[in-house]
Amino acid sequence: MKYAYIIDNVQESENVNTIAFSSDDDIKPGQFIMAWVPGINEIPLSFSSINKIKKITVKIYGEASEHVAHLKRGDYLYYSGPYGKPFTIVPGKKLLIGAGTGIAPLIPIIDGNTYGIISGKSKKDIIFENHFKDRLKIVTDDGSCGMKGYVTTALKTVDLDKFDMLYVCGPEIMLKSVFDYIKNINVNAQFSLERSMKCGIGLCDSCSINGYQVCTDGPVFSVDQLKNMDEFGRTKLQYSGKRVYF
Amino acid sequence: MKYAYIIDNVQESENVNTIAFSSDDDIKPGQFIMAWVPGINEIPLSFSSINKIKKITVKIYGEASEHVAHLKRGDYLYYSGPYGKPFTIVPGKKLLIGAGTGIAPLIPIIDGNTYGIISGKSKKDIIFENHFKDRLKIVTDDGSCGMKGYVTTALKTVDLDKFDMLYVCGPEIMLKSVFDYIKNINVNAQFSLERSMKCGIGLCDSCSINGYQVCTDGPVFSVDQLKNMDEFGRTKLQYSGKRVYF
Amino acid sequence: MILWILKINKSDNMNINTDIGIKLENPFMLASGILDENGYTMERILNNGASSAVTKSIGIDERKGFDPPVIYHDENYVINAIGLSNPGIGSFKDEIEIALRSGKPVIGSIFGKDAEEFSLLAKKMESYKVSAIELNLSCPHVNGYGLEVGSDPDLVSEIVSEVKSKVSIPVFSKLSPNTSDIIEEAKAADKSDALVLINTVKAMKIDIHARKPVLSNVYGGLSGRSIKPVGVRYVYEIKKELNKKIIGVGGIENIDDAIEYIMAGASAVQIGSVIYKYGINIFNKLNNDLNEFFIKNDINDIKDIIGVAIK
Amino acid sequence: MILWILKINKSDNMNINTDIGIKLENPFMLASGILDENGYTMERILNNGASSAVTKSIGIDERKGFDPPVIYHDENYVINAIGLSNPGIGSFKDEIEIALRSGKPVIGSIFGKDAEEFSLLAKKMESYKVSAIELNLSCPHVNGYGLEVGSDPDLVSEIVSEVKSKVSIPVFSKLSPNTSDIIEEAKAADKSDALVLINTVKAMKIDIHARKPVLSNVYGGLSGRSIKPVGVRYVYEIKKELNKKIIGVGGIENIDDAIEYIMAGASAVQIGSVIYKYGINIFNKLNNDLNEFFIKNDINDIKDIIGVAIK
Ligand SMILES: Cc1cc2nc3c(=O)[nH]c(=O)nc-3n(C[C@H](O)[C@H](O)[C@H](O)COP(=O)(O)OP(=O)(O)OC[C@H]3O[C@@H](n4cnc5c(N)ncnc54)[C@H](O)[C@@H]3O)c2cc1C
Ligand SMILES: Cc1cc2nc3c(=O)[nH]c(=O)nc-3n(C[C@H](O)[C@H](O)[C@H](O)COP(=O)(O)OP(=O)(O)OC[C@H]3O[C@@H](n4cnc5c(N)ncnc54)[C@H](O)[C@@H]3O)c2cc1C
Ligand SMILES: Cc1cc2nc3c(=O)[nH]c(=O)nc-3n(C[C@H](O)[C@H](O)[C@H](O)COP(=O)(O)O)c2cc1C
Ligand SMILES: Cc1cc2nc3c(=O)[nH]c(=O)nc-3n(C[C@H](O)[C@H](O)[C@H](O)COP(=O)(O)O)c2cc1C
Ligand code: FES
Ligand code: FES
Repeated sequence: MKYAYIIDNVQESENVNTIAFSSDDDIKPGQFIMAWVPGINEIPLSFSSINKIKKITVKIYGEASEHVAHLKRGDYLYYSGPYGKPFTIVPGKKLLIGAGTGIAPLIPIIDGNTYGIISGKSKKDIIFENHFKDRLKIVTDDGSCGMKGYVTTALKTVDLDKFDMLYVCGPEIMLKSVFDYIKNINVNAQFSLERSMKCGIGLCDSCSINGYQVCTDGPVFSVDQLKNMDEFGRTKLQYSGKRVYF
Repeated sequence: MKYAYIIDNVQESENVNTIAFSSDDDIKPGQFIMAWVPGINEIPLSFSSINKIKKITVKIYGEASEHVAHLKRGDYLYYSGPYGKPFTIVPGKKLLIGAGTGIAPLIPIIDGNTYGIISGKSKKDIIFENHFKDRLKIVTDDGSCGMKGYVTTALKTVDLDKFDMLYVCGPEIMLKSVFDYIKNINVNAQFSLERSMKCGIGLCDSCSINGYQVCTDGPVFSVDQLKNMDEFGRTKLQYSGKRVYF
Repeated sequence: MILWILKINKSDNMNINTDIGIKLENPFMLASGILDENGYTMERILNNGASSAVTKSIGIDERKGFDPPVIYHDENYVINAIGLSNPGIGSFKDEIEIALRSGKPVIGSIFGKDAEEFSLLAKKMESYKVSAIELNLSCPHVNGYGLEVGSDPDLVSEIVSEVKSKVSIPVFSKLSPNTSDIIEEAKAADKSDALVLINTVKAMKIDIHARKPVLSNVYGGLSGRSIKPVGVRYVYEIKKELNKKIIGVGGIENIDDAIEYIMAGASAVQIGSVIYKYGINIFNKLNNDLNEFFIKNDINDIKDIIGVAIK
Repeated sequence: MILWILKINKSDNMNINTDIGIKLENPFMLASGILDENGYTMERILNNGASSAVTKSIGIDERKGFDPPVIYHDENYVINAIGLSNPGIGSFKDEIEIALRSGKPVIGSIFGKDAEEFSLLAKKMESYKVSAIELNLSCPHVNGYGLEVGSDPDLVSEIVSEVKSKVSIPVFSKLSPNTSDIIEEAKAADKSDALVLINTVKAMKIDIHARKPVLSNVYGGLSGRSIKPVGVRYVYEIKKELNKKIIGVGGIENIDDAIEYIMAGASAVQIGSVIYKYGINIFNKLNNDLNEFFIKNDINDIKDIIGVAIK
């Protein structure tokens, strides 16, 4: 188990914090760690910054994420990893599409030629909008920020032909809607999937989708890979291993 | 366990053979292997040649050495190692002093500036004399070859001052006689010791002398090291670990 | 040139099929509990070199298992305490159906607290069309503190007899090394068609910076490279003493490890933890390396080396 | 600058002494059977950082032990089947005398077939001035096929009682992990002043090219890095259940391993196999690294971390 000394904690929104620590791990965008909260749980988390100073942006869902989100300067983060196959970074024009905190792991991809779409339920879910200057569209369910509508509402306003690669991250339902929107368009895209994970090293079968392990074969998959996965956007696994439908 | 394909076997004398095999092991003069004879025993053996083609010269004492001495082309030698601290090779004038097969592990030291003394009970114990051209003295107990007498008889005829290093190998009694002869002379020497060995890796305590393990701290010791070892030439250990006197 | 043709022919005549009560096209099976809770995953592994898959151990009811961390690993070993998580026998039919699309045999691993539960599970598995049953006897013993079902010879023998009488497919017993007398345990399981050796060794990991056990369950089972010498020993000893059919498992990382188990007496081997190092591609690699080993060492038939080291 | 002075002072006040019934100046002891059959070797190791040495297990009579190979090793483990070779209690007085010149405690390890033999050996050892007795309960059980003395709780309790009644120095019981119920074994040894956990795990190595077991005895005991998770588990479990004084042993290679054992409940640790990797210098290194660990982690006294991971 590795451990890192927390040097900073910034609140991004009501229930989202970014913790910072320094580590020599070589992280590529899209990779993740298994963060261990002793006595509570162990959860997968990806990086919103991958320089010498690493950052993780955490949304509070339950006990473990709450604990990590509240780590303060001087506390330790225990973890193993990094794990998973990273995004393939292409030269050229890139569009980052993130739902809520899903934008966080896409931030390290940003260069001089990146555009963004951030979607969310409402204004309070939108974070990291300042990383994009004016190259950004925001869309919220309730219209409290940016356009009103879903991620596809925003996609319709964009000329996807002009992009060399789309990078998409968010809940599987949102990924699926983007996937369905683009699958018949000639545009390249990579999707980062989220499934429940118990091990992170490809042994426990709890994160599997059509025989692939999201923790080791993913979390990043290409359009072509997803085309062959009929479980994508349709089923997920319980902690028991039982398959249930969305 | 490593294994090597035997490519040659040459009989050196009545009960001494040299087997040859090729291996990528990096061997330094004085190092040894533990040769495993399945079903019989495992014994320490050193190298009479350390090039890409390795050679081991074996004298038959019992079952294991007999088996190794009779390995023929196509057979396999099983072994682990190399083990032990090698001789330190100095530039300058060197004198090799070997008793019987004790000369074998000294052969790899030979360069353009090496002289030799080989001792033995009688003519049939003298091997490798042709490696020294005329820079060699032979001494036998019965005078059947070279001088008549012991190794010290030969030493007396040599001007030891002229040598930068003496390399000595043979039974401990012989080593001790050389050691006693030179300990008050200002001459540098290294001795290769032989003790019963069960492991070769410094765990079993069966090869110990004054707290040092011949297999890992040796087999090569300097005059200064031996000066502090009152067991040298005096005691040895049985396979049970019991200390007995020579 | 002629030599080269001979080699090719030889490779064609080489026999790496093996028989453990069911026929396997190669000796490399997927071990229970590793990537075999999900039909798609099993199907994929069976399509990539494994000759058969043993399912995750399935019980009567759905179980969530322990909270993570359930697995700790370093470069030499894995320690797991999954807590027998499984979807329950009721919903496992679908998974087996998916796995069977590969055309290869699936072996149903089951765990229970008594002979009755084991029998019920075995019958269900048989009805799902598995080729054999593997009894996981390392589950907790209801009456014995900290003990496993497998360390109670009477219970083992009762479970095996019961299950054998209820199903017509072969039954394997998987034994645990956490016992003082594995020979006795093996004898108790004598009615099994084959013995599977070994399950994990009791172990744990403490993180010295957090000053806490890493696994939420504290204790777990050790697998991977570290346990190979223990597994080989049990295979050898039981093959020698009882001459039963044996499936070897524990710490196999490469072809040399597999051959060591086979020479100790295993007719087939199961591959588990090493997948965290090399992914599922390990199965294709083992097949290639086995062929190469046979050619290099002039072996024609795996039967010729099963148990060859026993003296 | 002031900080630096504080650190220095702190290191002076740091307490790495420990108490296992006898006082040790540091927690690092030499384990039985590794470089401790010979007085000179023990003396040298005691002069180089070990706080005490446990002798090779000594029996009534001189024993040659098994023929080599008696030890196999790779980078992760050692397997040994020395065969209880030892010079016999009669000639061991000299060795202990030499070892005691170091001024440090020597602990006499003994093995026998029954309580009578153990008592006789213990009394002799006491007369040789050892500071404590360590009972090696992993020797073969005369009445049980393949079993060890330690797997018979009645015999263990008889041996411990007898020995305790015959000597006035502390008595340690060294337990074997090759048992189904180590708690029961530990309870049987309850009269001991401390428990030593663990001895080696049954294992073997086959050479696939020679197609033969490597050790002349076929079976041996596994030690080194591979068994650490097993040892830690036993220390933790027994400390938690019985709260006895424990000496941890098994696979300790560096300070993190030693701390893991201590946090699991060990008051001292023994170092064995790792010597094949780092030589006897490992003891000085462990002492330095322990000091460094204490400073870095703000620990003043080893007592503060013994068993701290137990929950
Ligand atoms: C590869 C990967 C990378 C991830 N990276 C990040 C990251 O960078 N930042 C981050 O905040 N999260 C990330 N997640 C999600 C994160 O792991 C979960 O939010 C976390 O496991 C929740 O754990 P918990 O114990 O706090 O909540 P739990 O106790 O597990 O859950 C509490 C409740 O929230 C629900 N819930 C939990 N997680 C989610 C979720 N992700 N979406 C919707 N509902 C949920 C549960 O169903 C439950 O009802 C990632 C997940 C994966 C697989
Ligand atoms: C570091 C080291 C390097 C060695 N290198 C070589 C080498 O290159 N070539 C070589 O021939 N030998 C070498 N030896 C000696 C060799 O290991 C022994 O000869 C061998 O162990 C004998 O084994 P065996 O089973 O054949 O005989 P055993 O059955 O052990 O012995 C048979 C009889 O011979 C006696 N005996 C055994 N060995 C010796 C000996 N060395 N001197 C005198 N009497 C002995 C025994 O006491 C016994 O009476 C070396 C020894 C050491 C420690
Ligand atoms: C994560 C994990 C889960 C396991 N689950 C089971 C199980 O459900 N049933 C079972 O019989 N064995 C289970 N095992 C044990 C393995 O099948 C195998 O016996 C053991 O891991 C040794 O083999 P290996 O070293 O190749 O992994 C599990 C092992 C691991 C690592
Ligand atoms: C070569 C060797 C010989 C051993 N001999 C004994 C012995 O005589 N008595 C004993 O109690 N333990 C003996 N042991 C076991 C060790 O004392 C120790 O319990 C075990 O090796 C685990 O520790 P380690 O991993 O640090 O070596 C021996 C171990 C080895 C490797
Ligand atoms: S999280 Fe265990 S296989 Fe992916
Ligand atoms: S041969 Fe075992 S310590 Fe030297």
